[in-house]
Amino acid sequence: MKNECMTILKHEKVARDTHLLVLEGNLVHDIMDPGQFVHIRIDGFYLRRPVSIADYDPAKETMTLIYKVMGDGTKALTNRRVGEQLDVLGPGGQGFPTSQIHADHALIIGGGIGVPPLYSTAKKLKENGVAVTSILGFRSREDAFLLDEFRALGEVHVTTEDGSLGRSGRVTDALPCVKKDYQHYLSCGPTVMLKAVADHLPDKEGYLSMEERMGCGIGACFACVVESKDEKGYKRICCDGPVFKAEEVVLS
Amino acid sequence: MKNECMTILKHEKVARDTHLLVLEGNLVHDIMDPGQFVHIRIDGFYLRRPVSIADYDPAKETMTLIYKVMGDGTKALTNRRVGEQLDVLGPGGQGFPTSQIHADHALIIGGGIGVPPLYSTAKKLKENGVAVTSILGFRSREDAFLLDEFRALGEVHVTTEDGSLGRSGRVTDALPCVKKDYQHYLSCGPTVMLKAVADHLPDKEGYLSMEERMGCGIGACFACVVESKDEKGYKRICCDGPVFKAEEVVLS
Amino acid sequence: MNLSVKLPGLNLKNPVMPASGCFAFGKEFAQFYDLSKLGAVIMKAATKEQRFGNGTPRVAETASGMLNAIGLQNPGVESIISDEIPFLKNHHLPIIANVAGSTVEEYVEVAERISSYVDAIELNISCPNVKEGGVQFGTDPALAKEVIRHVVDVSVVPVYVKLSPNVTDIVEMALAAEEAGASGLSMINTLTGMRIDPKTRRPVIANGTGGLSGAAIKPISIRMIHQVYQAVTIPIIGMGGIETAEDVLEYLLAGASAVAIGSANFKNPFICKEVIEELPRTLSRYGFSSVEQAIGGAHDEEVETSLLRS
Amino acid sequence: MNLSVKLPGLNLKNPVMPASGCFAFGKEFAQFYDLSKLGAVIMKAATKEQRFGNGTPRVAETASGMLNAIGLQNPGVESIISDEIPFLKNHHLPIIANVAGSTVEEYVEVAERISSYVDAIELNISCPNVKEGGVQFGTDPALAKEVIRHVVDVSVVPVYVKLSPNVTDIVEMALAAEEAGASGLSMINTLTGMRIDPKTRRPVIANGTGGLSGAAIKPISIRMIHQVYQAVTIPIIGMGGIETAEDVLEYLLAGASAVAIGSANFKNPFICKEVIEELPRTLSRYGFSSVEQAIGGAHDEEVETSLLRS
Ligand SMILES: Cc1cc2nc3c(=O)[nH]c(=O)nc-3n(C[C@H](O)[C@H](O)[C@H](O)COP(=O)(O)OP(=O)(O)OC[C@H]3O[C@@H](n4cnc5c(N)ncnc54)[C@H](O)[C@@H]3O)c2cc1C
Ligand SMILES: Cc1cc2nc3c(=O)[nH]c(=O)nc-3n(C[C@H](O)[C@H](O)[C@H](O)COP(=O)(O)OP(=O)(O)OC[C@H]3O[C@@H](n4cnc5c(N)ncnc54)[C@H](O)[C@@H]3O)c2cc1C
Ligand SMILES: Cc1cc2nc3c(=O)[nH]c(=O)nc-3n(C[C@H](O)[C@H](O)[C@H](O)COP(=O)(O)O)c2cc1C
Ligand SMILES: Cc1cc2nc3c(=O)[nH]c(=O)nc-3n(C[C@H](O)[C@H](O)[C@H](O)COP(=O)(O)O)c2cc1C
Ligand code: FES
Ligand code: FES
Repeated sequence: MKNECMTILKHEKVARDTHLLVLEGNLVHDIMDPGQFVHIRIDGFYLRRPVSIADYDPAKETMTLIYKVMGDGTKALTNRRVGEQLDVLGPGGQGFPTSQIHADHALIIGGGIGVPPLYSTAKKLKENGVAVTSILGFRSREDAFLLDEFRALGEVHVTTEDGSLGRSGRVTDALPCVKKDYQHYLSCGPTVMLKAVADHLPDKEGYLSMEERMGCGIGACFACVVESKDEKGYKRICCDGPVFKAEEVVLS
Repeated sequence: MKNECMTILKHEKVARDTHLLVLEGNLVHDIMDPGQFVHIRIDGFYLRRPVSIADYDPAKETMTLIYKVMGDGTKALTNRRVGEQLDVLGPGGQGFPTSQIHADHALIIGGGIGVPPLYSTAKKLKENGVAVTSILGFRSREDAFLLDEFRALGEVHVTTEDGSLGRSGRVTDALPCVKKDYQHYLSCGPTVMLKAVADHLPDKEGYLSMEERMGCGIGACFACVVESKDEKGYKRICCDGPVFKAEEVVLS
Repeated sequence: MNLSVKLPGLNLKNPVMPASGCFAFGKEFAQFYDLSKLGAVIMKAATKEQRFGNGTPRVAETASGMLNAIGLQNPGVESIISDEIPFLKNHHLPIIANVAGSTVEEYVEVAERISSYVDAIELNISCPNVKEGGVQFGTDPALAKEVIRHVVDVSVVPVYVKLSPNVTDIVEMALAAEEAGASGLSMINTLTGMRIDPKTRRPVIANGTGGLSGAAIKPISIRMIHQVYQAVTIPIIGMGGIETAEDVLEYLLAGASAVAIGSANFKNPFICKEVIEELPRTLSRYGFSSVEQAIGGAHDEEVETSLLRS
Repeated sequence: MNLSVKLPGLNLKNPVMPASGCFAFGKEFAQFYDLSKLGAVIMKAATKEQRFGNGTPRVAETASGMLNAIGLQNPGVESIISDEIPFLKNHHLPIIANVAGSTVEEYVEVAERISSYVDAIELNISCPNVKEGGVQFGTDPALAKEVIRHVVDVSVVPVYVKLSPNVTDIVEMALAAEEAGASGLSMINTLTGMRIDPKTRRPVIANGTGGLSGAAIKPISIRMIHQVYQAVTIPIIGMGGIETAEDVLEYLLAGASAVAIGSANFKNPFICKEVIEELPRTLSRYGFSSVEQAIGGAHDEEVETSLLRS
């Protein structure tokens, strides 16, 4: 893990309140798996903000983040301009173990701002010869992003809560539409969604990327724990996760 | 008094740790006298910073400030760029009553960062037909500024503590050099200097511009008081001052 | 949107007022906006005689806050009655007198003198910046009760007791105030703090210690109000670090019925007016249709919120 | 520049160490820099058995600070001795064990078990985030004395008592600790605070309240250390909001003999190392030629400073 001032190469709006940020720096070489995250320092805010790595290119030393304005910190982040430096700590945690997924087909299930880390995940899977089908859920049409990018990788089912795009409903409502035979699913989104997904797919091998409020982001403060089913009894999302096997953690 | 976001037209270094800032805005029309000040908000700092108005031009709606980097707030201010906006409250307080000084000659005595407000003061006096002689004291040659500007207005005696420019010593050491007959002096600088000046010139009519840590800067918090010799017993520097008649206040 | 709140002695058209000591007697702020926009005004502390306060410097900056040790400088109760209150009366808004003293007798005399000119008294038993009186009344429940009882006896208007946060058990102090007859509480005064200047190797503030205010202390005030709301039945005027309408809502939810804005007036002289104007939008954004509805909201058993993240 | 400080049980090559709970047992930070640069290390709290701590969220952001309610999650004293201390021992730096418990017995058992593996004990009678034990020992001088006496009796290394700032009279607590046999004090733990989320209308932190740390609390800590330094003869390890070498100097001047850096490690994982590297320059800029020389400097009668403004 590194702490680096990375250069902003691109910063643009891609959906309602949703911004894409391309950063350049050495830290990109340390990325092991899609689904890892970076911890961003924003001037005037005491704690760093965790944001998943949506895509990365070690050759160009760039990585892409997609974030949604949720509060004052992400709002302040939107004011940072191309050419400026951003204080980034990372890459953190364990991502989706794409190289260990040996299968014909895998299902991607992303909800809202949980979609970004699944993009590089889907790309890696496809590179490794695993076909991907994706279910992407958003609140509304204006919140949707990365659709074309996912479509370029395989079949995509979109759901929106208000029905303004794709199927009306939640990601789990689209599960019956997936006719492909898949043994693995990889999911990221709000905890309620992850729980619904895991409950719907008890027989599949699932990987879930979780969220929790963080202090350190490196495993030292025990802010980000989730109950686990192993002897230890807990996992730290920032370093043991954010990606866990579905059966490892207790979702509540 | 106004609270206005003024535009930075110019921002440059004029001496060691000393920066000149030209701001544009409506607030300039409210300036009554040289020696008034503005209260500047700097992002990330809880209290505003008081800075004297060094020069102003209502026709162009501009004013000039000259400030020295003393701590974190003024240091952060140096990062603000031309074209950006600055949150300014002012003009505050009572300046030098130049229009009430009816004399042939007046003496200006400025120490360090106390020099700036005396510049527009000297200009006004000259405009009103009062000749000015100035004593300007600095720590060292590298700290000196506005010398040519003052020389354009009249005789100038420079002192430096280390003797690297002008006479070695303090402003009071240069008093014997002033051969002109003056009845008024106008002074700004650290309180110890103001006291020394007032003690040296008991028979002259003096105006002193004082400094104190401020809360509100508008007269409401009583942070900036100085003992006074009137019945009330105190003056608020931010609104009753910063300029006082030498005999009004108790310097300690 | 109904912003009004009815408290003992105070019919507030909105719940926002400037905090004592941060607004003097209103004149300086009247040049920025019409004071009648305010829910009420709390005046600078009044003592029996004129006080000159502490030496300077009296303020220091801290991270997201400030220290002050003004030392209750004020022109004395008679001068406040004759020279300051008439100006405020012109603005037709409830006036709260902040009453301070060094002895029980002084508190009583000031309260007795001023109470008929104002709508409520804020009894300041919590000023950390004076040598005598002030904070010892605010940290000892027995002493607090004594002074409150006497002041309540002589006052013709309701008495709000301003609590000090510099205590182990804020609930104990609140209960003491309630038992002694307070009509309401005002929470919180400043926390005692200090900054040392490495250049001079001395405290920045001439008095040594000063009172910490500003955004830095908001979590402490919210915690104390949340605790006290559960223990007392009298209303609370909340304060400490309020800078936005969201902050006001946080105070209402914690259990405050109205709020006061202090140090933030120094950052932005329009702050009270701006927060009042913004408040209706903020309340409705979070699903409230009046101020009353939000008061104590964090204590309700059932909460319906449809605000899910996706 | 001589940065070394000698304290009971602790020969510090410099006065800077990470604070308990903000550095776990060092492993995570060892990837960023060589831990042997540190003056010492204070480990996360140890209890008798493993503890899982509070529900999540456990942290919340505040103005210039944060709240936490981890709830003393730790693997238990035996696991700390076998799995964590050996790693730290490799770095040849003084190790301080933070000892917590719910009862006097638990404190005593943990201290007895761990004391022979470490250089000093930091007795945590001030954790505001656990239901039992913790802070009531830190707010009642009689209870504090009892637990301290017992722990001092069983410990083979000096005991530093970590004081809670959530008290009316910090000097009284410090004197109680000194009388009970403490070799030093550690000041301060967090201030109890709360944030309420207007979306959920509930406290942000699952536990309700949390401990406030960070730059926001520095003025309170400086004030308390300044007071306590005048009252006790045992040394003080100061903490609360330290982010720069100037902050360290402010603590030394107030009366701390060494300092700990907590939450700032989360902002900047290199903070301890950077502050240590910067410290000599800062000390000499303000006219000091060693750390020892600065300790308590704000209390010296005569100060010579040639730093005048011009
Ligand atoms: C591992 C991980 C990966 C994430 N990846 C992304 C991503 O790719 N894109 C994206 O838009 N968001 C992502 N998030 C969520 C993102 O961190 C929060 O939306 C963001 O921190 C909110 O900050 P704020 O200042 O706008 O909100 P505020 O509410 O003002 O933040 C206050 C505090 O709460 C924390 N916080 C608030 N919401 C969350 C949350 N959902 N999860 C964790 N901490 C939170 C903030 O970090 C901050 O400390 C991720 C979270 C985690 C834990
Ligand atoms: C009426 C008036 C006019 C002034 N005019 C000028 C000017 O024209 N040019 C100039 O360079 N300086 C001027 N000063 C001084 C200037 O305000 C301080 O140097 C500045 O506030 C220091 O801020 P800082 O953040 O760099 O220092 P810090 O020490 O970090 O400031 C901490 C706090 O102390 C206050 N403070 C520190 N020093 C002073 C001081 N000498 N006077 C008042 N408050 C202080 C700051 O405002 C702030 O609140 C003036 C001061 C006053 C009162
Ligand atoms: C400069 C200043 C002066 C104050 N004077 C008084 C006072 O006279 N009486 C009083 O009860 N509180 C006084 N206070 C405390 C405030 O009324 C308020 O309780 C405290 O500042 C917390 O609110 P804030 O964080 O919004 O400033 C003063 C505060 C400041 C900053
Ligand atoms: C996440 C977190 C966990 C903490 N855990 C402990 C602990 O286990 N034991 C303890 O004595 N103090 C604990 N503290 C308090 C710190 O050691 C320190 O006293 C306090 O945070 C003030 O310092 P700071 O402002 O530098 O963080 C913890 C603080 C934080 C922020
Ligand atoms: S955020 Fe500190 S352990 Fe995960
Ligand atoms: S700074 Fe508030 S009265 Fe002068």
